[in-house]
Amino acid sequence: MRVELALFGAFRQFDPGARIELELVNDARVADLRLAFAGYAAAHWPGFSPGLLARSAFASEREVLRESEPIPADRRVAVLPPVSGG
Amino acid sequence: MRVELALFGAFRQFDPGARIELELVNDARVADLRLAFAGYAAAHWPGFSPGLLARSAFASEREVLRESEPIPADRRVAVLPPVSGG
Amino acid sequence: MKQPASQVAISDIGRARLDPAAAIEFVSAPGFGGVSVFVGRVRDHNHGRAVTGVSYDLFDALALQRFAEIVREVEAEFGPALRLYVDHARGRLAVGDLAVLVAAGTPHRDEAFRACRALIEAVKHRAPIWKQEHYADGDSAWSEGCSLCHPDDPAADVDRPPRPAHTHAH
Amino acid sequence: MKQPASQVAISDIGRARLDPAAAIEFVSAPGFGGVSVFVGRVRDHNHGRAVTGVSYDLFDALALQRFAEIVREVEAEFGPALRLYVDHARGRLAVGDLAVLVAAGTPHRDEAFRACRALIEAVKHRAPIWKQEHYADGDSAWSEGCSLCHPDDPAADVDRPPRPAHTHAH
Repeated sequence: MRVELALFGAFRQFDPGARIELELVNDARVADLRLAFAGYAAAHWPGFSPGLLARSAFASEREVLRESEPIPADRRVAVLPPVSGG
Repeated sequence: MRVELALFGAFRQFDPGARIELELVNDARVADLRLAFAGYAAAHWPGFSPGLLARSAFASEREVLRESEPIPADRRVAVLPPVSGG
Repeated sequence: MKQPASQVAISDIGRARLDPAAAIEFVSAPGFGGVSVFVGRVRDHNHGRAVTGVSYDLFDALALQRFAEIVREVEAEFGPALRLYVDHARGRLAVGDLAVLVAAGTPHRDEAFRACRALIEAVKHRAPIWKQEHYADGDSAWSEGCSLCHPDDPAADVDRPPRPAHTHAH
Repeated sequence: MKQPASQVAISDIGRARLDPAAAIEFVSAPGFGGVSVFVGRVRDHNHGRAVTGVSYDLFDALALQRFAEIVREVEAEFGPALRLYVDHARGRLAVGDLAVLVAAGTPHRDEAFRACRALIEAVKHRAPIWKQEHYADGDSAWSEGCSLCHPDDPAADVDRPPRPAHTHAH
């Protein structure tokens, strides 16, 4: 399945549209998305830091997802680096 | 000496001008003023509560006075019931 | 700093209103990221009685002295990167009117919150200000409060207040 | 209550400014004597570097969800006599601009301060908001912050953050 991944914060600098698409197996979980994203970033983004991804969460529009959860039905996920509001 | 005593808070209700004068001995201290005021209030103010005076402080325009302090040189003192600002 | 780092005032309710926006502006500075503000308003009830208004009486000269003292103490604890603002209303206020306004600006928020809290606690407990509540039934009463007597002063009765000190909500 | 007891918002800096007076008005009620407000502003420096502005990025839908969650938690702790307000700016802010505004109104001041503090801590640590600082030398950098990963989630590296969690001043 094709997952649309929205990029926020420090991830924005790697992609002008702040949005990438990744192909995953049909029963993929969040942990699979994390691996696929790490591979994509390593292949496409010079200067990408795996440390940032390790501290980043994946979320739907409603909640932060656990690694073991399936990809949401609408296949739209956001990757959220550590937050710094306020 | 003649001391002018300004009344605040709950003491205001006993005197329309919120100001009384008391005659004290020339080397009077704050403790003497307290006694004289207690006598004045008992004599003139029906419904006056000695308990309120016991919790009240005497002060100049610059500071709260201790019982052992002399009356300030300008002979103007204020009696301050417990405070309730804010 | 180019301008005074604190401002203290008494506002006669007949002539001026307490202004939170002015307080925030005053305590702000380019290096300050946090502003904490406290606003005290007249409530419509107290101890189960319907309140229609409150009259505040102040011993102005001493109150301004005390505000300045309190500001110096808070500056000593949280400064020097700190701006403070204190304003208290005088006169007869209606329900909802602003009775007191304090603010603290600092580089970071923890100091702002703590300095603001220290300000309002000191103003409430140590400034010569008295509150007379007016009730819906036409009655009125001066609130009980905190004695200003020096705690170690033997002639005053501050060791035996009618209720435990500072456990009353005021 | 007749109207909602809380309001959460994201304000696009190009269209609207955060408004402390509106926050104070919103959290006020006739039975409430205390309002605590916190304003976060853009500072002119951070970690020793001169800052000319900050861009805030938000994941809007989730941020509003989180604000609402946070409000419910604070209501559960300090309510039901409580009104809350949260507003965060989005876009490029200049030094001195208001980045975040939270307020809590309650009958008494202790709950107001504590609820306001709980609000801002949660918004800073748990809402999907990112800050990019722009420096006087033309450089810019995204701030390091708090991981949103579930702390018990094995795949994420939250047990080994690059610095001790929450000891950094942000």
